[in-house]
Amino acid sequence: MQVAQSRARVHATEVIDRREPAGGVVVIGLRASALAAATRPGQYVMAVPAAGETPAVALGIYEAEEERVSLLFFIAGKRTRELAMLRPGDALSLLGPLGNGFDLRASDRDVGIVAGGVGIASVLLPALELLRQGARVRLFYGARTAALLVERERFERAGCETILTTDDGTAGSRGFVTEALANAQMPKLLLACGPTPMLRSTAEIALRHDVRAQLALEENFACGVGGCWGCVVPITGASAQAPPFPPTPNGVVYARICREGPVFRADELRW
Amino acid sequence: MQVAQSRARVHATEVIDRREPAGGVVVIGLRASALAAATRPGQYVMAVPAAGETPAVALGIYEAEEERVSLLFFIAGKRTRELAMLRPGDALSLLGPLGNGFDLRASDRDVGIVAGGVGIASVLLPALELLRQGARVRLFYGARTAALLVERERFERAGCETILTTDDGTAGSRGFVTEALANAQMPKLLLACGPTPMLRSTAEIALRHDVRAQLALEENFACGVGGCWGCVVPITGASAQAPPFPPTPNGVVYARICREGPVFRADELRW
Amino acid sequence: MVERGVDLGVDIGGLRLRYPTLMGSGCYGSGEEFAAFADLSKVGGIVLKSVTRLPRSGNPMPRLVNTSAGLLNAIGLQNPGIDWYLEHEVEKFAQRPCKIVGSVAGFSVADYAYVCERLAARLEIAAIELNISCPNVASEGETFACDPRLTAEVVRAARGVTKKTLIVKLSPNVTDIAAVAREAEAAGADALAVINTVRGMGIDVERWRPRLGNVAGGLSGPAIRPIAVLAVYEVARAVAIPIVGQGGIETLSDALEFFLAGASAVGIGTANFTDPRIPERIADGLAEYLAKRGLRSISEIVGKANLGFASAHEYEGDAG
Amino acid sequence: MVERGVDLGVDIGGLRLRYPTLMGSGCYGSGEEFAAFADLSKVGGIVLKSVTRLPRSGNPMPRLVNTSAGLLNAIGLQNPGIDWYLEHEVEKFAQRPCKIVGSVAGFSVADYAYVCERLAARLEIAAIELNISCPNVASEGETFACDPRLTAEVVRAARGVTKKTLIVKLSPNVTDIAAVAREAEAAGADALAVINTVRGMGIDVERWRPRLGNVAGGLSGPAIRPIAVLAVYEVARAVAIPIVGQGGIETLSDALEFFLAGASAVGIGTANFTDPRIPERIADGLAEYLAKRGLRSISEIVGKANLGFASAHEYEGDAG
Ligand SMILES: Cc1cc2nc3c(=O)[nH]c(=O)nc-3n(C[C@H](O)[C@H](O)[C@H](O)COP(=O)(O)OP(=O)(O)OC[C@H]3O[C@@H](n4cnc5c(N)ncnc54)[C@H](O)[C@@H]3O)c2cc1C
Ligand SMILES: Cc1cc2nc3c(=O)[nH]c(=O)nc-3n(C[C@H](O)[C@H](O)[C@H](O)COP(=O)(O)OP(=O)(O)OC[C@H]3O[C@@H](n4cnc5c(N)ncnc54)[C@H](O)[C@@H]3O)c2cc1C
Ligand SMILES: Cc1cc2nc3c(=O)[nH]c(=O)nc-3n(C[C@H](O)[C@H](O)[C@H](O)COP(=O)(O)O)c2cc1C
Ligand SMILES: Cc1cc2nc3c(=O)[nH]c(=O)nc-3n(C[C@H](O)[C@H](O)[C@H](O)COP(=O)(O)O)c2cc1C
Ligand code: FES
Ligand code: FES
Repeated sequence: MQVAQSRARVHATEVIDRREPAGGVVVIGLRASALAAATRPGQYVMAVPAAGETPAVALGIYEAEEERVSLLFFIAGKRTRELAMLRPGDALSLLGPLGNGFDLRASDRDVGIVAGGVGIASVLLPALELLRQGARVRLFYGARTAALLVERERFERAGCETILTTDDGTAGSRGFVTEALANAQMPKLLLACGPTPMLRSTAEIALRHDVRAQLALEENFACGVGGCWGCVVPITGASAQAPPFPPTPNGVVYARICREGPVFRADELRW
Repeated sequence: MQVAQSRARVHATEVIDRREPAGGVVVIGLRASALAAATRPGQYVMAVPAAGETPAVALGIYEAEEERVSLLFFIAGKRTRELAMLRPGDALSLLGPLGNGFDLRASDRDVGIVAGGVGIASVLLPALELLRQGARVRLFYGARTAALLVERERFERAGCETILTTDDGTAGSRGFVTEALANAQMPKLLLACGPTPMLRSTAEIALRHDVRAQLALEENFACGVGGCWGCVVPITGASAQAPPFPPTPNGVVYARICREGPVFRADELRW
Repeated sequence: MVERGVDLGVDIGGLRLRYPTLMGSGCYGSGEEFAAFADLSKVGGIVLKSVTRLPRSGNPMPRLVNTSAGLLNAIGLQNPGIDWYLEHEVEKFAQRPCKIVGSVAGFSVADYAYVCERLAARLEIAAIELNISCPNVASEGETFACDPRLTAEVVRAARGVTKKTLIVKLSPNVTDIAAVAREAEAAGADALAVINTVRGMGIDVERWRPRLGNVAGGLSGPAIRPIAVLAVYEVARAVAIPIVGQGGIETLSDALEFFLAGASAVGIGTANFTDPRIPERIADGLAEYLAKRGLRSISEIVGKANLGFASAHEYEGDAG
Repeated sequence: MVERGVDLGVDIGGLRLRYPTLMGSGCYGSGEEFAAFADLSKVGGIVLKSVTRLPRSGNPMPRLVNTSAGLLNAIGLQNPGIDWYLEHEVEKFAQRPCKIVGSVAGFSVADYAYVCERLAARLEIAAIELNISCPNVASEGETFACDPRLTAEVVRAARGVTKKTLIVKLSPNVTDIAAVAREAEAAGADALAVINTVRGMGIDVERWRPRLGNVAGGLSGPAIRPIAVLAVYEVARAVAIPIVGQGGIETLSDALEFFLAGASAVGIGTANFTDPRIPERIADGLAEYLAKRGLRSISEIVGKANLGFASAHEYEGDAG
């Protein structure tokens, strides 16, 4: 999780494909070879709105291969609604790749990935990387309802084992994805991306089982590049990710999720 | 110009056709039979934006026949840009028909219509009505450049004589449309719609030649229905269109363009 | 009005409304203008355009400018004056299917008292709103609403001439709106309207001229909503009388922000220019919102976000 | 910088900028964060995040809320304190291809003077901006910027400890910003930054809670532009020192409104979150705008919309 952002820049991309895996969920493919080449698993981009009057939107990089990068997003408000209107041929400016991604090592042989809702967008690249290294990868994937378990086949085709949950029981087991995780044989490493309660509970399970865990946090960003200090989370001042700041008397520093993160070690968070 | 607005209401319409007679100019046809039936020449509608956060847009009623009403507009800013994105099948709410239109009589046998730019949108219906009554109708039509003289064939096909001008001389004579009017044999009645300088100069010519003139004024509206007093023009307190107000010591009253107008008699304006 | 088991009625300092919505002064004419597009039986009341002692032609055009998510206006209180108004206008209000609130503006304390007394005497008028955002001719033109002392004076004078519900409309263009609110309450206001427009200006960059005939104007619409919500929140903590919250309300969610901040009713102005059906939609939405949560009246949500500020030395917030 | 025969350089009370743009304090980190996305050699300068005497962790999360055409923030001045800042941060600023302006915040007059003196002593810092939108601990927490007297005191103290250009950043959350501006000028300010954010609040209507951890915050972005333009216009009529106009500038046309209202330079904050290329685009646009009109410098447009108000008793405008 400690990589410099030197390769980030503005990319002028073009939409080359678009699909809606479920109602309100959009995947757009972009011609962006330089971005694809620079991207590491767990990084994100800031997508520049066409119309102005709103900040850019943070989106995980879903796929990055050769000349193509894709973004997967849920239509949540004004800005994602605008992005959803893009069609092949349209231009889109992206800042990125941003943030420090997951810290993946060849020694990670048994990995669990926990994804909730739109968190799925940030975990395909680490899954592919781990599979390439020959690791066993289990995807614990939860959503509100079956239709929103988008892209599960994509992960299965790539070689992930999937453990599914839905809030309403329409697919997989009924309940929270972290319940499924708690009932499973523990992996040696956990990666997680999703809503904060899911991340907290993943962190708790990891700490209880003394398993390493890396969490990709989500917040409402403004700048997305570390300039505004609007997206912080307390971490131990001893963390290698601590920003250049004197820690408070109780040893804590507020780190920027966009800059020092978005991926943090569960045992270093003080939230 | 003295008709009550009793037939105005909210119309839920559907886009049935759309074309762009020139770059930045859009005509959308709408299924709106009740509106078509209620419309008189020179009236307008307030088009309700889909996205909120902006007032509705005032647009002249371009065509109104059987079940179809059409609007012709120039993309000028945020709201017209939004309207330009409408496609067949989309819904659009309209308030109307609003305002008091032109006062046309069977005795009007020789009529000049002066239109500048988007003013063309409000003069097709009066032209058709006058032609139906057997009048000679000359259209004095000016625009910045030839491409923006949209819909002239529509008027010619209907039986209007057209006298064209462009600022750059790319079609018709070079110069202002009111110069062409000044050089022509005077009609017995003038109707005009377009930018304020064009209207002022039309009024001047009419007064000089003692010709009756009815001007459709344009302003930035907010409510469009007479509720905010944001769109006024001074007229003589003696006008039948004077709002229910005591005139000022110099005999003037501010009338609402949206409500008492948008069509006023040139000799009653005190602007 | 009871809908879906929910009573949407509210009492604003003695003024009983069947729906918790008032159409903002100056935005809704006398109601007649909107009657064809909106169901007036589904709004609580209409605040009429402000009326003054003498007729006023208002400001030079242009009077309206669109801004980002907002509207600048400088109408300048165009109105026929109280005499003409009483003679020709007021009788029409008897037919409206909702409450009618008169709005009074003036340039001296005597003005306010005079117009207030004459207007309040009419049966058609259910309550009086004092629009105190006018400059006081007697004090170098300082605006009434911007000085707690002037506010108190004008409210006392109006209080002296009518027993009808007196709503005082506050301006956000002050350092401490809560201080002005306290003065208005102490001087006898029955309720407060929070907020009037925020002062602003637009410039035509081609012609190097102010875009409004009057140079400066008042900003309304969604742009000012966060300013208005905070003003309601702060005033609600300062006074005990009910508040009519307004400023940029366009959706159910917008209206809810105001109730939760401490408003007992909401004012809807500029949104009527976007779509006159908005007030009715908000009323329906409120009934549904309350019913879904098993709540039976508006009062159950009023002020419920009122947790107080986080820190003792509340940071002004405006400097991150 | 001379482009297309036009000199875009300006002098802000002794601070010479090659471009008339300053990146707003708190919005641009230390510049390094944006270096990969924006050409820093095409901005006039960067105003650093405000720094205080002691380190501050800032406000609880959430610190950011999007609103209609605006952004609410309540960062709470997170900063490492002046000691750490001088030791670890300031030396990096030497490498920036534009001017670096330090921003000082505090909770007492002594705080301001202390931080100002130490910061201004550093060569890397070209000028000092005083962020006076903090509550004064010594006077029941009243905000410095909201009281002309407190403003004067803090400016005098800062003036006493440095000869570098002193920019005083005014708050719009006051009844009379021109009065505060006059005091700041009299107390020795070289320039004024107009405006800081407007106080506002958002409420989560599902959870019945303020959306910001700090309850209230500062509103920025296009929503506040008309408020800021008027503030610049009024301050320009009240003082002779130059003004850095800011609040919602996102396009060339927005920036021009501020110059025409009386600003000699513009601040760009929130727009950088929309697209970091905006400052460069505005600079290019300015050169083209001036060249097209045969103008050779920014000074030829400054204050040119400054016609004064239309009427003697200027109607406050906020009540149509
Ligand atoms: C590092 C990172 C990576 C991300 N990656 C992805 C991704 O890959 N895909 C993806 O879909 N998303 C992703 N997100 C989230 C995404 O950035 C946000 O969903 C996006 O900002 C939504 O923008 P919007 O303008 O469309 O919605 P907004 O208007 O910002 O609304 C967002 C949420 O706020 C709520 N809200 C708005 N107004 C109110 C109110 N008045 N009261 C209460 N709640 C309100 C809305 O209901 C909605 O749930 C990521 C975020 C981060 C930080
Ligand atoms: C009765 C009536 C009938 C009408 N009929 C028609 C019709 O049939 N067809 C038609 O096309 N139009 C018509 N109009 C005009 C139409 O209503 C306006 O063009 C429309 O309001 C534009 O809305 P907008 O949001 O797209 O543009 P806006 O954003 O409102 O912009 C409109 C104009 O303002 C200018 N402007 C915006 N910001 C600034 C600034 N900062 N400085 C200087 N100038 C600025 C823009 O350049 C533009 O020219 C009619 C108007 C009236 C009153
Ligand atoms: C065009 C217009 C005219 C207004 N006229 C008045 C007025 O005469 N008296 C008054 O008290 N408020 C007046 N207002 C203020 C509104 O009543 C309301 O308080 C303000 O616009 C904020 O609410 P909104 O954002 O819902 O419009 C006017 C507002 C607008 C937009
Ligand atoms: C996230 C954020 C943080 C800010 N922090 C500071 C600050 O520390 N000091 C300061 O003087 N102003 C601060 N401001 C105010 C800006 O510098 C600027 O004056 C204001 O946002 C208006 O301009 P804008 O609309 O271009 O952003 C901050 C603004 C934002 C949005
Ligand atoms: S969003 Fe600005 S620092 Fe993270
Ligand atoms: S636009 Fe409101 S009265 Fe005409």
